[in-house]
Amino acid sequence: MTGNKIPVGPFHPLLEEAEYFELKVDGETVVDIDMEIGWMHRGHEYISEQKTFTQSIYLVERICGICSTSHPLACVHAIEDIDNIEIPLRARYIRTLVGELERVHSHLLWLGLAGHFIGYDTLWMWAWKYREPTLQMFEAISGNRNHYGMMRVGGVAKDVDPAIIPDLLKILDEIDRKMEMIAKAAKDDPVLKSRLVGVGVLKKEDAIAHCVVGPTARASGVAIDVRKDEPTDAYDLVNFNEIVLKNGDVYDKLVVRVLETIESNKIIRQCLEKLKTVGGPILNNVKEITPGEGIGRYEAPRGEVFHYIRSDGTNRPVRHKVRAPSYVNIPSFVASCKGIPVADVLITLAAVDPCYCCTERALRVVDAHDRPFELDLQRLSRTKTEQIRREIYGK
Amino acid sequence: MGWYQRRLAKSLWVFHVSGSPCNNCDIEILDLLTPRYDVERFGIKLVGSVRHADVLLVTGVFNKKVAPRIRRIYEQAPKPIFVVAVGTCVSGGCCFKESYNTVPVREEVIPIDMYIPGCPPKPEAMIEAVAKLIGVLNG
Amino acid sequence: MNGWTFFYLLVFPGLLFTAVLGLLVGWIDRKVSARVQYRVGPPLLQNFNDFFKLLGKETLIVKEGVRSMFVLAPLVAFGTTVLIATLIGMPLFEKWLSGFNLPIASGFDGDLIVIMYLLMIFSVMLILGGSATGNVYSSLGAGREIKLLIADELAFILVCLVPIIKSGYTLRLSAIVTAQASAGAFIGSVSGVIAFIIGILCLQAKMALPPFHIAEAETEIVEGPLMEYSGPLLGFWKLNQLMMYVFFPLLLIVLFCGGFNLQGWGILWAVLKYVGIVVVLVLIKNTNPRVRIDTALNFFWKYLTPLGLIAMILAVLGV
Amino acid sequence: MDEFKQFRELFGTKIGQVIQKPRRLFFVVKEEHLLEIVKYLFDGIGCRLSTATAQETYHGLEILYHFSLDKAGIYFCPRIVISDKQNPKVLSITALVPGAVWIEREMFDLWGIEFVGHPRMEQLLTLNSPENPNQPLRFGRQA
Repeated sequence: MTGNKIPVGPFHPLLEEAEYFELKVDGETVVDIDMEIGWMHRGHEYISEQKTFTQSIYLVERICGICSTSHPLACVHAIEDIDNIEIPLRARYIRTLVGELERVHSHLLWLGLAGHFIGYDTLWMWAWKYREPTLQMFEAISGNRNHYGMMRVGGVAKDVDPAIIPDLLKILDEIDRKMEMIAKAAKDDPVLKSRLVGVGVLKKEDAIAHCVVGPTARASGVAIDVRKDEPTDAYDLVNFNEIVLKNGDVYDKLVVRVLETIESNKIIRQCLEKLKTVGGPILNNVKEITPGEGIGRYEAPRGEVFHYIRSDGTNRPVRHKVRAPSYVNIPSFVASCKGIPVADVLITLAAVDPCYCCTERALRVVDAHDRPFELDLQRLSRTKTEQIRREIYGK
Repeated sequence: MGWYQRRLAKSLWVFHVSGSPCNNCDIEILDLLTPRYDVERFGIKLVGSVRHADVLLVTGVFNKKVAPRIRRIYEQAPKPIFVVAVGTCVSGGCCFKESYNTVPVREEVIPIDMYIPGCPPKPEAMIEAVAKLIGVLNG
Repeated sequence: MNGWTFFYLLVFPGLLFTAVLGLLVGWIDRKVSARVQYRVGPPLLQNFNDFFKLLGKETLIVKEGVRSMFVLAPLVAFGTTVLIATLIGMPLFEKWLSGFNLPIASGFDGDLIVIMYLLMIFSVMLILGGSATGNVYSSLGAGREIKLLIADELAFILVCLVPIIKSGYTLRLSAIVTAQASAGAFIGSVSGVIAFIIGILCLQAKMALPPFHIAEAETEIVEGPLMEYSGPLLGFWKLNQLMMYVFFPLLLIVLFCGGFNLQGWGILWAVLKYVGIVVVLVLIKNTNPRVRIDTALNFFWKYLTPLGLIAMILAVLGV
Repeated sequence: MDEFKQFRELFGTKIGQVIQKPRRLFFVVKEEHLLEIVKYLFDGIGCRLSTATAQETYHGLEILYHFSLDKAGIYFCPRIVISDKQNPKVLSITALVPGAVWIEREMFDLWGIEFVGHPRMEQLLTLNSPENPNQPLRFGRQA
């Protein structure tokens, strides 16, 4: 089916972000993929150089809405790395608590959207319905649903009031129960399994070549996790296991995220228990930062967030480099999207859970002899699910 | 207050325009559709095409690449149309004012009728804004 | 054409009655779907508000589109909908109206065939409206609408043939109703039940309800043919779709369930029949996701049409 | 930190000024040794290129590559100083590290550093944006 040239603008009704993909298609399989980004570019590094260290922590929080405590954590680690600043024990637990809670709410958000793309709106409604208690916990701890403003150089800004810990634990039990149900629904559903197994495989060598991070890498067998490799905050004081699977298809990426959410719940429980007993200050205020360079890393829900800060003794960073995990995960589409049917492209793009949600639903597809035609990924993706359901249930 | 305004107030069809946001306000807008804050009670529906829209929910501080397209989206919408700015980014430029790549004044790109400050504005705040919009319509 | 025909056309079984009932029944559909997703769902008069709001909006007509067809399509479709509603409504409410000794225009020979053609015209108008805008998404949606039309038209004709055969080869709706009054509702017989089930699925496709709402898939190709419509024209399209909620179940009732006898308990039985069919449609709507166009095509041709033929043969044998 | 010691014995002569911290190693590299060191880091001990930072200092444009050895949780950071500020040119490492395509394109976009041998040398973030802010992060930038 070839159509005339279609100005597929980056705006699509249900799309959160503006993204623009271009696939070269030969019949049904994808031959080449090209991406044009830049709709989101707000020039963080430029602004950050005009702000003081504390101000740039607030700025850095607004890079990505759904992993909004990963960037401040990495930024604070970078500043502390310049002078090897130590932070009090209670602050370490609070930092880990907020970081893991955000991993739960980010993974549930992704699970809902993944269900939405392959035509399972009930999974979307469920996942987002059971994500609300997590946001309730955030409001109890930091007063805001997403941008928490918890991090400071040398500690944490707000303390977790021990009085509210019992009902935080109650909410956590409720989330655990629901998480088991969602995990069962997502993992053992035959249609979902046959729909996602073997789709958009990212082989281990490709993952290493493209320097991919986070669940995308762990699903392909590359065992990198900043929480285990360079345990800062309280990650060396809590015990949890790192989930690494082998065959790197979309199904494994889903299972990695679901198991990680369960692990995160365990970490949160341990942190809350410790916060009942561990007392002490939550911030040893740092007077001034000596000239030097610092690298800060944190395991965001999508992968390793990297911050590099260079200071020259004043209270403003001279250079502040930020690298979000999706920056390296997205180019890996070239490897994982080649040779797969067009219907699977959308779920493969979404499986990386791109941080600025570039889950483009319509895109310009160019067929073998370069005639562009309009193709809607979402419809294809849903109908393929439908086709598989028909085979399985024989309806 | 005309009889027609009351009808318009009770059935606002919403179209979501994202101008380089940090996608937090977009997630909060989608939160409004999920079971906990269901806005269909007020007859608000997320529609797929600009032609059907009554309210344009604009998020994000516009960067230079996105601004002309948002202008075009506004021109395509049938009048009367309301533009509701969700989040501090659109209302006041938030922390991205000094950047080289963002449009300094957003009102030049698209005339904004209502601002919902907050980063991100709580779903309750958005519902309250909708109630005010209905109030404004009801006169 | 005495004054009463206009009354029948514009007020009772025609425009006013169908529109109001359609808007009410549309609310049931939205409310049940919302409840399935744990949501609260819209208030009762929501569809009325939507329709009147759309009437007040500005109509934007695409410059390079075919301007006249763009405007004409919804109006002609609206006209056909009103005509269909009257043609179906008359045989149903004939006895009730004769109670008030009003002159009855009770249809004519072959009005079932006219209804089938009018339904075809409705789909054609949707196709023309969609492709008149020159917008790629709309022409894509119009293309799908054609495929869908081909898919369910054949099955629908077979469904209508069964009651014709069973009521002694008459093509008159009121004759079918009277035949059923004597020989018991056609749904009782085996062929009647099969035809009724195929009829329900054809309705699902004709009314573009999920799982066959491929043409106006909201999250995919942006409302399909209706993408470029705004204001009153869009209002008429939405009203047409909601009026279908009224006259399609009524058509099935006339063909298979022996029409209404509105005396005493008859009224309750009539309402029950109507609401039953609507609930079945809504349940099918909520339980399955969207189907791809070629899956829909071979579903209709590979399964439903042979089944319709079997039902027809059984009807001929008199089962 | 035996990896650091081992690395410094191997490349002691080829690297200039070194700053060693508990888990970080910053060292200056001349351009001709860059590919050799990147090959050792990426293929040899299996580091992952996290990103590269460009910085304008008074004695020239500076590029700092960040290689992360995940097993040990440490970072190797080779640093190249390009003295010619008018049209800075550097060898591209995309041949060795496919993941560096976007990283180098961004530096070309925001800093104007030309990477010789890059498969697709064009802007990344400000591609066909209405008014081109060309190299906004350089000193002579007009805000």
